Amino acid sequence: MSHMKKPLVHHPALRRNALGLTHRDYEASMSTLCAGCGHDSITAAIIEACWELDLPAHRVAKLSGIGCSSKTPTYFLGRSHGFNSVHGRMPSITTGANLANRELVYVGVSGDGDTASIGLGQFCHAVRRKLDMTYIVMNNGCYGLTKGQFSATNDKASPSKKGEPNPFDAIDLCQMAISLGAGFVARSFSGDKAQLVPLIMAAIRYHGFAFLDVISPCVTFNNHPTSTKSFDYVRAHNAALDRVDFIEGREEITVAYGEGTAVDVEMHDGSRLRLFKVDGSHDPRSADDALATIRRKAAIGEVATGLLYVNEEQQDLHDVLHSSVRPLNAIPWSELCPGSKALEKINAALR
Amino acid sequence: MSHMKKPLVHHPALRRNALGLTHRDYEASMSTLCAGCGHDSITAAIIEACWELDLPAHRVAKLSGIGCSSKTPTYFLGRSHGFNSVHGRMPSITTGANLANRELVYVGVSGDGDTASIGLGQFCHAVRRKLDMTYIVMNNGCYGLTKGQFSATNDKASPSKKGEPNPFDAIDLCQMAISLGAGFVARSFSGDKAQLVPLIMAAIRYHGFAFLDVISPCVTFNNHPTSTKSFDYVRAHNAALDRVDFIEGREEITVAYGEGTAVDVEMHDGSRLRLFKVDGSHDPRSADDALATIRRKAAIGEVATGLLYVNEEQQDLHDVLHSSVRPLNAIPWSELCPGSKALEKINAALR
Amino acid sequence: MSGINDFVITFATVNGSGSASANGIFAKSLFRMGIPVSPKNLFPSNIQGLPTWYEVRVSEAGYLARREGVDLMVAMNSQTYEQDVAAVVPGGWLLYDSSLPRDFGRGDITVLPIPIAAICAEHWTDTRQRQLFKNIAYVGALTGLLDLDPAVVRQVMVDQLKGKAALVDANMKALTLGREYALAHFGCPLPIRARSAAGTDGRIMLTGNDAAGLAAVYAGATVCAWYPITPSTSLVEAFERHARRLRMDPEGRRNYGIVQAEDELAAIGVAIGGGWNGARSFTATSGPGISLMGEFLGLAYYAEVPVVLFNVQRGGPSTGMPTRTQQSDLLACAYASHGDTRHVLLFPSTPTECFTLGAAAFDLADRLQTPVIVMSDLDIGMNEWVTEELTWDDTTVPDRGKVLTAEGLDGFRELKGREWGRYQDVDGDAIPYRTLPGTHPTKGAFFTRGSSHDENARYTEDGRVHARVLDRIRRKFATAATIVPKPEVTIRDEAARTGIIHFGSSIHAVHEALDLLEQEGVLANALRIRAFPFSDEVADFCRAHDRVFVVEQNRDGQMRLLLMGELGIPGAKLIPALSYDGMSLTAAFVREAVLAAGHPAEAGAAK
Amino acid sequence: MSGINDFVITFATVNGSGSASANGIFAKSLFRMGIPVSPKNLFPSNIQGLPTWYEVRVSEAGYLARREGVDLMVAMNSQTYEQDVAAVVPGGWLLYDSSLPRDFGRGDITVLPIPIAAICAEHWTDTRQRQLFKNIAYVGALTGLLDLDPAVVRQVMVDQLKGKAALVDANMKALTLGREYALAHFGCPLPIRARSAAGTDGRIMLTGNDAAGLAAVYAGATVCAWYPITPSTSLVEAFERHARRLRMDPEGRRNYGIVQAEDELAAIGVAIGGGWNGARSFTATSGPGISLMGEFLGLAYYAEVPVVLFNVQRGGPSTGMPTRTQQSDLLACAYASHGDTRHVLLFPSTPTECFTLGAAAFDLADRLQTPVIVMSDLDIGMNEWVTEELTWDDTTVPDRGKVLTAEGLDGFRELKGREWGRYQDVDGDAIPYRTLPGTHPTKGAFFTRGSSHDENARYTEDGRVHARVLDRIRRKFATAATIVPKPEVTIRDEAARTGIIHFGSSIHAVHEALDLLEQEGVLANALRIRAFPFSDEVADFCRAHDRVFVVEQNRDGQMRLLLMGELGIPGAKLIPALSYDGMSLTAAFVREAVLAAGHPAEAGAAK
Ligand SMILES: Cc1ncc(C[n+]2csc(CCOP(=O)(O)OP(=O)(O)O)c2C)c(N)n1
Ligand SMILES: Cc1ncc(C[n+]2csc(CCOP(=O)(O)OP(=O)(O)O)c2C)c(N)n1
Ligand code: SF4
Ligand code: SF4
Ligand SMILES: [Mg+2]
Ligand SMILES: [Mg+2]
Repeated sequence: MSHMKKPLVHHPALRRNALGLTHRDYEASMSTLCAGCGHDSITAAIIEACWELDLPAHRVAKLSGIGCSSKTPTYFLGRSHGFNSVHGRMPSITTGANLANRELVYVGVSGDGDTASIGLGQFCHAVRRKLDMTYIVMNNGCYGLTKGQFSATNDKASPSKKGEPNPFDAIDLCQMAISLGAGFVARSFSGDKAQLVPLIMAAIRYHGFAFLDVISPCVTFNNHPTSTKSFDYVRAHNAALDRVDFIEGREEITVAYGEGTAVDVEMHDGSRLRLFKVDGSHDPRSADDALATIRRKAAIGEVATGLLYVNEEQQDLHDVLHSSVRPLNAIPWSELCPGSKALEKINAALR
Repeated sequence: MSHMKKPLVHHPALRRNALGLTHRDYEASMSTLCAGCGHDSITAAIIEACWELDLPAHRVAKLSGIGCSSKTPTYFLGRSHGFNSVHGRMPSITTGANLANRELVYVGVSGDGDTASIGLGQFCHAVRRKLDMTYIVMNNGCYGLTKGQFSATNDKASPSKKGEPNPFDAIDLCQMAISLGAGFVARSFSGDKAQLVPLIMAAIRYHGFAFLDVISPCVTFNNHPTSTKSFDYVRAHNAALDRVDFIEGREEITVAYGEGTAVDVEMHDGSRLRLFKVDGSHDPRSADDALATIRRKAAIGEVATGLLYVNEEQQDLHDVLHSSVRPLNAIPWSELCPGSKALEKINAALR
Repeated sequence: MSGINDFVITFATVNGSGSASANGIFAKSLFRMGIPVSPKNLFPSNIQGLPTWYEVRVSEAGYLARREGVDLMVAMNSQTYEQDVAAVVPGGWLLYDSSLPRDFGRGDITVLPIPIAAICAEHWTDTRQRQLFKNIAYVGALTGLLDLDPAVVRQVMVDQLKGKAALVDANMKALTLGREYALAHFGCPLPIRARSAAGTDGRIMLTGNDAAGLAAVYAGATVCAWYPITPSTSLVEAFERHARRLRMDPEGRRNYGIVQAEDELAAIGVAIGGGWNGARSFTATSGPGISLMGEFLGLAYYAEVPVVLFNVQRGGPSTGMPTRTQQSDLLACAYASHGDTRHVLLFPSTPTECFTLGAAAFDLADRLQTPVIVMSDLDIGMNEWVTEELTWDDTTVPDRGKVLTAEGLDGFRELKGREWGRYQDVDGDAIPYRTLPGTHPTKGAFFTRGSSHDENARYTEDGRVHARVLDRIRRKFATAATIVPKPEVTIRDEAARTGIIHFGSSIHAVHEALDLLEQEGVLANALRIRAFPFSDEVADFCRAHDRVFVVEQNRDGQMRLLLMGELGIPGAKLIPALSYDGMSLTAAFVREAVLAAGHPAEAGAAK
Repeated sequence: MSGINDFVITFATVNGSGSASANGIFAKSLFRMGIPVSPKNLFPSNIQGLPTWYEVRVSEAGYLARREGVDLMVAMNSQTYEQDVAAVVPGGWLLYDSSLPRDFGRGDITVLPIPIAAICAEHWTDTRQRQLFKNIAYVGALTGLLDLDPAVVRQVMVDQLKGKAALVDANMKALTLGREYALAHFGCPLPIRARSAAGTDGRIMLTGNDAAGLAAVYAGATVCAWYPITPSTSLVEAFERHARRLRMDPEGRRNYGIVQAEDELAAIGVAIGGGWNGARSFTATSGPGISLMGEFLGLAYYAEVPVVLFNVQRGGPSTGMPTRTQQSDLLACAYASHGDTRHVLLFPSTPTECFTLGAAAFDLADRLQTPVIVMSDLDIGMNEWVTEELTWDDTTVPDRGKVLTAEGLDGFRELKGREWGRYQDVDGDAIPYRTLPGTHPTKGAFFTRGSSHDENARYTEDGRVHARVLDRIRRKFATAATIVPKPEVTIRDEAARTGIIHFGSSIHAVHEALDLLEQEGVLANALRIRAFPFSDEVADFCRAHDRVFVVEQNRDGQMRLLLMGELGIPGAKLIPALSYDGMSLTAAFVREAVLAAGHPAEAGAAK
């Protein structure tokens, strides 16, 4: 029974990062998800990524909507404030939180139902606003918590557990995010930690809207081999565009883009995501390329994973709004309240 | 003052169609929109198209959300039932109406605020459901009825009347519709009736979800020359992919696709939309092509108009649901209520 | 109080462990033996691995309300041993899997150790089977301990397994293993035990959601849109399941359409669109879904579009307790949406009434041209109840209300002496005549809108006209009060000065409490509200009694507030009795509330 | 009643024709002459070409309520001649553009024909100018007819045109043309006319939305999200306008963030996210927006997140009358969202109070950790009012309520004798201590959720714990009742048995009505509700009077329902006086209601 298990984090629990913290310090309550749920692996990857990045947990805010996936923030970063909001509305809550304090790291977790159905509008508009956050969708093609109905990301014809084919086209959140101007768009698989962890690290370091669509099989309702969101299917059809490696700091780049098989994508703080091209054709800096690649792979039944698109100099919402470089929740009262003199001027103008 | 004007319908009011009806029979209350509003021209085009198609007005249902654009159903088809619903929710109302009676023609009118902001989720999911309807967005890049705020379709940097540039990327509803699987996607301009009328005719005859994004300048709030939604700008940057011509009936097609500059796209009832290619490169039968063309034009500041994409054999929602070929609102009671015998069986199984 | 055919047994298990079907077999067997049972599922808001309880009250007297105090605890979940042991009444029993023996440290109860895991491990190798048959094994033990009729149990199993012989045999084997062990090791049967009776004649076992889904089929609903949410999901699933069997047309096409919408705003929108276009349409939701439907409910109220909404209430506020029961959406539903709005509410109390009122809702929506909200709850909706069998009068014809056909339109002037207008009060009952799209080539077209309109559905900004239309709609609700189902009044004593007002799933606890109170010499009458707006009988009942307890499963005394606000009844007279911990109501609670009349805590609770 | 400094003048024009600024100049000039005026805009729900009226009541006595019966009609819209002529009281005047002469067929009024179009055509060639100066010309005529001080008018114009000399001259020319014509052709001044007075000392002219936007600036709000909707749009526009001037930091960056959200669900979500993260956050909306915010309001209530919502009420239900006023969202706001929820409401009655209560709302939200809804309306919000000037005490420090700093967390145990827990009632006022993200490396982190939780914000499915938390929140609302703004009581006669309860924009009509009633020998006291939940004074007032009229601008007597439901006051005692045609309330209506006491129609209106 899953309540006996903790999220599987493969590491000697004792290793300490620059803050002297162990993985344990980035964990939280025990998962109450089904044993084997893909979401638990993503939880583990988030923990791993935050530990690797030496993040001070209290400078991270974790937010989610409603669903099995949206429960996971209870399972990671126990020292961070969390907000398990309402179904499909995590983006607006995160927008407000980010406006109030631009200095924290915002990790939003959602599900495919939470994002592609009830939350589709908020998702699209959060992308447009270039909210500085990491938005992770744990994508299992179904509504886990309500017992397995198809979600809008379930592929057409991919059958339910009972064998009924899904009659509707799937919504590809990555294509949507790219055409809406997201700055960082990646797809991964809960079963591919080597790819997932560096992508999460880069997403967190990215300044702007970073979107991660992580296919995460629902072992209870949507993991039958005929389902295109099952472990078996995804393993068999996973087309990784590149091997990825996250590099902290600014040390010399050996291989430059074009020269060979490696691409370095630079984050705003100088850290880099190094891509060892598997499929040489695809340039993640071009939205047109990204869309074409995704559609080409999809057409032959493959799932393109890896860093699909990145815009290396995106502005975030605060840049756009010209808001103070200080957190808005910490501006001194003297700068907030104009006082009676200003009011007297206003009165005068209204006489 | 606009209340003195009727929607401009250029025609000898006396001409009669196959039903013996004149254009007047397809008109309705006088417009209360601003004099010169693009929406009034689209109203006129809808009237023209319905007259040309010899539609029995009472077999058409017109639906809308809220906005200046959504008011227009009051100005056309006075003999049709209309439903001016709530802001952004026309798609769900139309879905229910269509489920109840598949035999009527459904014309939905919306605005860019109504569809791309509050209604974005419902729009996307109506597309996915392949609702058999004609969905027209009167796109002026602003919220007319609330006095001109930017909408989500206003192009980035395109300034407000006061000269403030729009800081956010625009949502391209056509790209969205195509990638979500819409069957018929076209873009046009309220100022180009020659292109607009045949497109509306084809959209109405199309079986499945037909989407029309019609740029329709707001003369009061978003028609300054610097606005990319102004008459001047659109006229100057309108890249029509083809001249279009709607052909009723089944008479011999002279020019076939490939052979030359004309493409015939067949509607389910055998009528055709004939495209005289201006930009030869673009095949409206390919979604990839359509997306590429739209983005290529946009990249050079042009607006691709015409029939962007068509899927000649799309199923509609009723096909997908295997619902009765008869209107569900007209199934005889005897077929709806299983009666006491069936109930006795059910009781028995519950003892 | 406990004894033969009168006891409470609770199964403490883990969800996803397959105990549900075994527990169901147990309850069904008692039912088949003619003994009224009321099983309740206490499940967590997750899918697998958390504690779950299955509480069964057995009562030959037919008391179906929950009763506290467990006589026999089947403790199959080591996580919850502590609280489970504590729940057993002194003198009670605790059955547990002694494969891992343990001392529960309670001298006042009898522990019944059975090495269930060991036994199953012995007979099965496959781990899943071992797990599943453990559940059957403890049911087997219970057949011995409680003297259940093995033949009946076998038949229940056969029915459940649709007769698959191999499976039946395997299950019987597990059952027998448990039974034999019990017979061999314990003094069977226990003083609390089952004895065949005649308490379930004319009854069936059914959930309220199943009944409500069936009601929609029988009422002729053809358009359904929904968005999954506990505890209403199974209502729509039931509609679909029944419709698939009962609603196929000759060509194998479906005489209904169901859309899983993208959210609740869309779900109610689809239902309203269908109602507007002449199909009987409905949606079902719970908790948050109700809040999201507010804007559209206001539109349907004001544009006068019929639609049915099933609200299977759960524990609020916000996400609250999705797997617990409450009656806390009364205000949210009665006054849903901004502006002057009010809605017709129906309050079923049993699955059978979910069927009758569920069907009635469609007639009322059509007749009144307004949303009708059926206020069920998780307790009624998701638990299996022993309830009267369902009946249907084949002469029933649906009352679609005032819908004009083409002929009706042509003859209207003739018949009514004036031109038709969508929102005209022609008959003096404040209910106008509607038309459907596509009916008539030249007559009856009108424009439906949520903005202010006159009696002919034309847009107006003349406030007096707007007020006139609103006044008619207000009068329509006076009409509604006269045609909604009347309350059910129980008079124990014409002279009694104490009354109890209740509704919905509180029925069982209240009626049992009336008996308990009578034993204490307190004679009270009761009135069960079945609809809002209130019919006159409700005010009469309040007038006829000096103090009226209002029993509700919410914190704020929402029904009491409606009684005061709508009928002007002084607060002093209405004593709140409020239970809102998410557990279904007990007779003991009602009894105490009445005996402790006016207890400040409770009075406070209504503030 | 009409005469010097006491009359009603109405301008009938067409929207989009530029008459608004001319009308504004007229009203402002009277104000500057020291005469209280109350101008009201009656505008259509479209952008251009439909009839618009600008109604100005002039009252040296300082009566600001609307008064029916037009003394002088400036009829500039041929579309509406008929109704405009009809609106003039016998003995009144009608000024019209006689370029197209016409006979209005009323012998009992004086027609003042001025060939305005002709005059302007003569002096200007540009059509737009011709149109605009027509408006100034009729204002010019009025300066003659009503004896307005030309110097004052000129100064108002100069201020409005920010001194642009050329423009001023052109306008003065038009003004003079109109004035000369009037002086030359009519017996000026008319018996109804203006005379300099001292009735506006210490007053300003301001709209409620402007004041409320300013309140948000002064209260230190830094996060604002909204979605455009009439009549609340101008509130957020005012916030932005003022913040741009008053909230720039040294580097020219903004000490605030405003997001135009994609809809109201997002707007309130952003505001709640900001409040959760320690910024003072708000949103503003009207009508449909309120319905859409229900789910989120329930979350903020239950998760105890401070947020301020300005509801500028308009005519409901549904889309209703977007450009008319009502007070019909009381129930929708007091009980917004499913489950047991209730919300703190504030009821400003003037722009000045929009400023004071608007600012107070942020303190209350922080102190109570819950949504606070400021219930303004279109009449207060969008019309320009003569109102007390705004004052601010520079010693004011915001009360952010119980927010723990890092030091506060470290010292908590020491100070309070127990560990901190997010939802613990440490001080007995049922208000817990909150922490903000990023405050402390190891202490104070917690998980905010709308699902059931214990006193330490841990998820629980234990219904008793859930009920315990709900009880504390209920107690928190008892605390709220003691700290919200108290009602304003007006005692005309200690012995009076008649009371009038009112709120919001009804203040002017009610206070004028008290005078009218006094003239009839009816002495009544009044209580103006300023907040919900009700402080004790409200119940006391009801107790102290035999019959209490509840004056409301809605159909269903929503405040009366709250008084009955929340305070248990018998309906018989509360007499509804309901006006809901979207026009702001008149003293005559209140007077009649009281004199016709208990008139069934009105009593019925509350049913
Ligand atoms: C407004 C609202 N509607 C419906 C629900 C019920 N509900 C809870 S989770 C969920 C879907 C979750 O699906 P997804 O986001 O894919 O998460 P998963 O469980 O699959 O990880 C739904 C519909 C809800 N909580 N709130
Ligand atoms: C729920 C809700 N929010 C806001 C409004 C106010 N409103 C009316 S129309 C409109 C925007 C209309 O913009 P668009 O759809 O582009 O139509 P347009 O007027 O530009 O043609 C808004 C926000 C409303 N009526 N309902
Ligand atoms: S139901 Fe599916 S998604 Fe939910 S926890 Fe179980 S496996 Fe994971
Ligand atoms: S405001 Fe703009 S969109 Fe609205 S009617 Fe006028 S021109 Fe048309
Ligand atoms: Mg999912
Ligand atoms: Mg628009």
